[in-house]
Amino acid sequence: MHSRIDIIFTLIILANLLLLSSSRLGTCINVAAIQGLLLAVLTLATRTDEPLIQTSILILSTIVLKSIVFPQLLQRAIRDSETRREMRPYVGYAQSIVVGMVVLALSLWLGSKLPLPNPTISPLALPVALFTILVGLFLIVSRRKAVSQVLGYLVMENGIYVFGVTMVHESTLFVELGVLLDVFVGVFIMGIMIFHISREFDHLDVDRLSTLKD
Amino acid sequence: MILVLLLMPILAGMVAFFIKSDKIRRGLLLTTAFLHLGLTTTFWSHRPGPLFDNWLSLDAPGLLFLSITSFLFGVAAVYGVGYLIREESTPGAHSDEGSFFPNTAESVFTGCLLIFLATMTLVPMSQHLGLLWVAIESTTLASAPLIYFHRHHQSLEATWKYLLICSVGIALALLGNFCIAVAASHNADQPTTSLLLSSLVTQAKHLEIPWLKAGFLCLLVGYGTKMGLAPLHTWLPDAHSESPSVVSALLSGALLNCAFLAILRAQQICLAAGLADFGRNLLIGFGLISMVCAAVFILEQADYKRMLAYSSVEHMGILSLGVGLGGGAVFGSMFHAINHSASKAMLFLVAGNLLTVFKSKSVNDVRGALRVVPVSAALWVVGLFAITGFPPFGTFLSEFIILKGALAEGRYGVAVIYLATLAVIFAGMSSIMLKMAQSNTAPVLGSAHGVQRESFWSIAPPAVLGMVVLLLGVHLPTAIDQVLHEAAMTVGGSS
Amino acid sequence: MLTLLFAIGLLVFSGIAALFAGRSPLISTVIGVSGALVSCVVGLVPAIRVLSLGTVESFRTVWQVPGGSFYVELDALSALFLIPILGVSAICVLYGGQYLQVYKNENKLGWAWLWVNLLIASMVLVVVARNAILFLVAWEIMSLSSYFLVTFQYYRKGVREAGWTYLIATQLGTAFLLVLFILLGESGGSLDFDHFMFTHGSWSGISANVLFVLAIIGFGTKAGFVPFHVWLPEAHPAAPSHVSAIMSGVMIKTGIYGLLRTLTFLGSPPEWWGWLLIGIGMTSGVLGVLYAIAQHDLKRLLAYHSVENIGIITLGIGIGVLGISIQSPQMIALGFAGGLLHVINHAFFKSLLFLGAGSIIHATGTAEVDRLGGLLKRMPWTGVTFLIGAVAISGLPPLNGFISEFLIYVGAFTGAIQKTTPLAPLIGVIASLALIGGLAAACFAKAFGISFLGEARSQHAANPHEVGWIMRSSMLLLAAGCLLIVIFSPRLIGMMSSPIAVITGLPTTSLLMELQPASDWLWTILQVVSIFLGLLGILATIRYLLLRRKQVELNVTWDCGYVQPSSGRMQYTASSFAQPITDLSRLFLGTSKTFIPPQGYFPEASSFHTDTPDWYRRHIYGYLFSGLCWLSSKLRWFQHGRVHLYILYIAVTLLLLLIWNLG
Amino acid sequence: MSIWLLVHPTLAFLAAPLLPGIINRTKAYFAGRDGQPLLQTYFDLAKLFRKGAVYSRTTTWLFRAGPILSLGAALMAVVLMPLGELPTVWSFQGDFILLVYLLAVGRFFTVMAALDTGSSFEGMGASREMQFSMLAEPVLLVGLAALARGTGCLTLSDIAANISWQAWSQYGEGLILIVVALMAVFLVENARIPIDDPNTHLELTMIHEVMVLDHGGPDLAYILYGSALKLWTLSVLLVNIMIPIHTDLLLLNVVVSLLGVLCWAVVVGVIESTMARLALIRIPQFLVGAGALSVLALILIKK
Repeated sequence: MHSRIDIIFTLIILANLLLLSSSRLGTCINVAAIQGLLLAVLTLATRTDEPLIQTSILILSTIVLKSIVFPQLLQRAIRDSETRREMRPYVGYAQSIVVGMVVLALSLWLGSKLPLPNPTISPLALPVALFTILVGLFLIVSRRKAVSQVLGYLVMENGIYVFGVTMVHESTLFVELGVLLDVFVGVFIMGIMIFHISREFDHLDVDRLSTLKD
Repeated sequence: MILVLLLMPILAGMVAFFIKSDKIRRGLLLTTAFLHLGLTTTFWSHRPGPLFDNWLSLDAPGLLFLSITSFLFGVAAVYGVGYLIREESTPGAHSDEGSFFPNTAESVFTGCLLIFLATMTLVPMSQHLGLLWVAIESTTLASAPLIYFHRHHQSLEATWKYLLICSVGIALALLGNFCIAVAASHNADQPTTSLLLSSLVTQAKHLEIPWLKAGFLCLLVGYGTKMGLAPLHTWLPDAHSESPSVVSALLSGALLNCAFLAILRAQQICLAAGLADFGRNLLIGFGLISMVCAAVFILEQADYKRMLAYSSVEHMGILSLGVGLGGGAVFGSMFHAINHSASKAMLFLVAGNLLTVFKSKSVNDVRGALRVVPVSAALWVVGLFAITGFPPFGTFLSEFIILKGALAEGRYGVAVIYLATLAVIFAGMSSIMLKMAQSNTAPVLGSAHGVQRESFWSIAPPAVLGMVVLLLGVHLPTAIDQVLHEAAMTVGGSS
Repeated sequence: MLTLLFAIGLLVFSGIAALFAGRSPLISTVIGVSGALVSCVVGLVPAIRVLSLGTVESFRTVWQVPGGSFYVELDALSALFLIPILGVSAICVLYGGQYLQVYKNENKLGWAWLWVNLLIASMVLVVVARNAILFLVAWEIMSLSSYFLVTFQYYRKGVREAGWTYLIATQLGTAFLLVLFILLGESGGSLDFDHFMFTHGSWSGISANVLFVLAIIGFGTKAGFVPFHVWLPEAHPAAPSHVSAIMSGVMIKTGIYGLLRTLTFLGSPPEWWGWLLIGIGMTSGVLGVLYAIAQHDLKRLLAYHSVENIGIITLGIGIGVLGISIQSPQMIALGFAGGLLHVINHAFFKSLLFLGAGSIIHATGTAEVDRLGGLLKRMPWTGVTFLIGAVAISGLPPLNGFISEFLIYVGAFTGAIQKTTPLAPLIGVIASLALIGGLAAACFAKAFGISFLGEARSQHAANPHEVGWIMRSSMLLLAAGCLLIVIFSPRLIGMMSSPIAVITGLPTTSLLMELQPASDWLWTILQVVSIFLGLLGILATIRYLLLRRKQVELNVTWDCGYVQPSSGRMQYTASSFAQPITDLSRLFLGTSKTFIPPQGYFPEASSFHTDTPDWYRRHIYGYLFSGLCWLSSKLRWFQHGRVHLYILYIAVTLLLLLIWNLG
Repeated sequence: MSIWLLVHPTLAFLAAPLLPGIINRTKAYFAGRDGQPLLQTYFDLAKLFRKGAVYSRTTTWLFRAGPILSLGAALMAVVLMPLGELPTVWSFQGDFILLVYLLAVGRFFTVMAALDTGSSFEGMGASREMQFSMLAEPVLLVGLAALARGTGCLTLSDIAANISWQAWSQYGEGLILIVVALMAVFLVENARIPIDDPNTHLELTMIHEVMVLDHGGPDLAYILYGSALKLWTLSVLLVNIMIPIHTDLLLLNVVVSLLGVLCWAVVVGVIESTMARLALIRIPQFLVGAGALSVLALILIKK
């Protein structure tokens, strides 16, 4: 049981590292989509004790949103704005990986501080979730393009999803769907904003979005 | 009843998207706003019962914040109608650059406004942490288009920041919810299955402490971002300064309170779990940092809407400080929520009037307001004294009570920082706002325009808000007093 | 009591009515003035009754705000302060009725009347309030209404800045009062004054000393203790003159009132309180008058004199407090009586002087002493009344300023001849009072001499006109007040026993006994003074008789025999008159001189001018504020506009909190 | 007894103009001149009373009131000042304060009258007068406080009555300091060398004289008589301290004191003849020094 799930966790970690090291936006989006798929698999693997319908609805909507709709939205955004690469991120790719390792260590440490709710859960679950969240945050902080930031937000959401799906068993479907819906609308509106940004500024560099300051 | 209150604005919002006639749509806005207000008022005499297994219920803090929201929305709707009429007649000229830009379609604006109301109605009645989260996230989504009403690049930037920062914050709050769920599931004998506030509070003693702490921290940072606690407040000045004034008023007066309520819910659990001091110290810390941070940016601020926004940061700090101090200060904090909402909304509305006339958000461009728009300028000065806690305004009483709480708890250092910051902020705001009102008229405006006519739509709403703060300072009705006390007791206050 | 509440109500009502009658300046003025006059007269009735009978009248009802109750009480101490608040304000308002007419075209008079009447009403409420919330509300309305009066001519930059300085200063003071009252309230469990329990020393680690210092700063800011006085010389010149008169003559006394009232809560004072008060009195008195001498703007000069007189009052109170701690009933009686009498005296002559300054501005358009001269011939009424005020404020017999200073002197001397008394503060009192007296006389010799005597120094002063009869009669009323106080001083001194009893808690009868000799001395002084006045009459008659048959010529002033009569510009100026003294005290003043000496054999232009800005304002408050602004400008990078770093703030905050709380 | 009340005032009114005469004769003696007659001041007064007056067109009634007030104040001061054990008409605690302030009134109005002329000279004199008197007043009052502390009394009569040889033996060092300080005040108040030279003829160097340049006739007479009375009053104060004679014979006491006053005038003459005038900017130093002495005296006298 543990070993199977741990493979998924390892894959998620690898996906995170890939996100940190790739400059191609297209690749990044695809990696995020794959991560979404991994989440669906993870759901399937952990939610064995719940009604099948509930789990399948959740899995289905996860796949649809995280692996199909969001990536498509973002792919369109980079196509429209002709932004293929993250040219000059604030933090270079090599450093990003180093930061990634540090963040991984931090996650492991934090994970050790919090007792696991029950022994059946893999001890990797918590660190992986935290790692994914932090990588998402790091992507937002270190990348220049608006698309990367949305991507970072998605990765962060993925991390929270990992957390939720592994640690919290009894949360109701209603809430989970609400969460998904909100994320969906959020990303959708962000997409609209990206569209407006690229039209208004002819680029997607957020560092030029800094006229409002003191 | 609760359901009606919730569904009415949603439906009205949906409908508003499709109404062609401006007049009918505006009528709908007003009607919905006032029906909402009327319905909320009836709750004061007869509190509605819980719904859906206690998921939706109106306790004292909920009623308090719902009423604030509803009242503000009613006033803002009146102002908003006047605003829309004005915007229609003069297409937006960019305040700083003189270029022209389009506005978002009025139907979208009105629709979003109503849905925004619906989401803000949902927040105070949610008794389930997950639902609360959904509601707060929806407020962000519903308000983003409102901020982007004037379609120019600065408002776009503001909206982007608002959206991104608040989304990240809210995501962390979600993590916090999960943490609390984990904390609850630890209880071996009787695992709490839901994130219902009532069951969490009753089971609080069995919650796993580290998870609860982690959850509280995530919620505090997450919702704190939305509430505008420093250093998480960074979106706030941008969004408030770029959105239309009526939206700024709602953001500042109602939305921030919603996030504050969410933090209060978390604090409720902490209190029940015996972590009172843990939560309180954090709230005091954030409160003081927010106040100091606001003071830094209010001094010599060049943009008066940003100044008001920072003042909101300050007051959110005061609210958080009050709750953090516990004891009598919590009552002060609850009271302050009303006072701040009314006076800040008033100021934003008046700022809107000034912006219309002077066509600039820069402090230096607004000169001799008392000569050009006497009524608005007088309200502006009244607002200054209301927001900075002068008697006989209600803010004086609430800030006084919070100070009293700090001293009664023996936290003299906190009291000193609190007073010093208030003094600096007063100095900063008064210097800016009085200069705007009193200085000599700019030659261009003074000679060409003379005294401008001020319409009822733009004067009455802020005046009403000002009157409310004034009346609360002179006479606190028993009904409000009771609800405030009840609310304070719920979140850890005494008597 | 109800009469007084009615007066307050009438004041508020007439103020609002005046505002709404704002379309016609005349009607609004009539409503405002008559409302104020009627209510002041009505309000004086209970005040005088309470003061003469020594009774207490109170009224208490529920007031629905947290911690608040509508609890007002009129005891002898309140009644004593009501005398200037109602009496002097009424006269000033009367003056203002005519004075403000000049501004009717450029400003809305309705507002001015609203604020004046609110100011008077709030001052009344301040001295009768017996609940902290009520007190603070009244206190702040007082500050606000006076702020709006100061900025009456808000369209002038200087006025605006002065108003702002005042507003900030008064708010800083109030911050201390908030803490003071909350601590008092916490000690007794209620914010009503009768619950304050600090008489027993300390409450959870806070000793009465802390509260005393808080009161000194908080109330001292309003009263104008150095170094909290910085707003006075700014605000008073900016305000319309009748408002300056009310503020300077009456309003700042509420600070003294507050201090005295606080003393009643704090129990028996340790000796150092008396030392501190005397120290404050000395510095305020001497520095106030030194700064006054260095000023050239008449109203600024008068404002600094308020600092000085507050210093004298504080000296009196200091002697009284010292008397309590060393148990010397004579010092208690004389010190407090002198201080309290000076409160009333100062109200009369200071407002008289401000009204006089107002008349000068009215007539010449300037208050710059160096541009005036020779006004006494054209404005005899203003001149004579101003002279009376000047003699009174210099503490010279036969006017009222002397009486109160005399009492304080004797209080100090009484202490100085006792064995057990600490000598140093008393030497300080005597020396500083004498110094203040000499300096004040010098200052008013300058103020009156340069502006009213000699020849006109500029076109402004060349053709002034005497002011209207209402303004004239208000000044005459105040001048008459100064004289009447002297005549009735032996009686008045007895009336001081009940307010002193309120402050000290001693029985009225024993205080009355202590004051009896003082009353006899004052009788003797009255005799001396009346003989003196009679003597002057005789001397004048003798001279008249001597000169009746003789040749009396009119000619030019002696100017070493030059043929051309000296013009006004040749005269001594205020700068030159004050220069020896400012030179002497430049260590404290920091006077800057602009001196262009005459050069060559046929020098063309040379000039001498001195300027004395307030050292405290510039070096303490100025640096404080510029430091704050500097700091805030350094911290502003925080809001740099780059969204990804904003996210970083959130992440770092969360991580730090997590690490801190879980690690 | 009541007749005794009037003795000192009568004596003073009659004999005061004698003092400047004595001083001047002493100075003349030291200068090797014959000098003016002893009664010169009386002659001057008589002459001035007979004259008319010239007034400047600039002046007002205040100019005419100045001499009256300064003379009136000086007359009252004399009445308040006891000579030795002779009682005064009015005696009450703190009467010396009234005395000091009466002198101040006289000075204030002299200054006013000076400023009324609009003359630069007189303005200058007024400014100097005010500067020095402002410094002299604290010295005088603190000195009196020291006396009061020494004797334990607060009226001039009691102070005069209580200073005895015994007092000198008890706190003589304090009394010496007081005398020195009061002497300084005496010199300043009466415009004597080394502070001011009453005989100078250059306006720019004058202090007191320059203020009365424009007065003539009876006005000047009032002023001259007033300053003679002031000289007398302060001399009496000093003599009361320096010659504390309290024998059983009141008449003897009075005569000794009177002789003391006359001798004091000679001493002043000697001082004036032997000292040079101080530079104007040194005078504040001189007075502050005197102030320090009086404070020291107050501290030394422990009783």
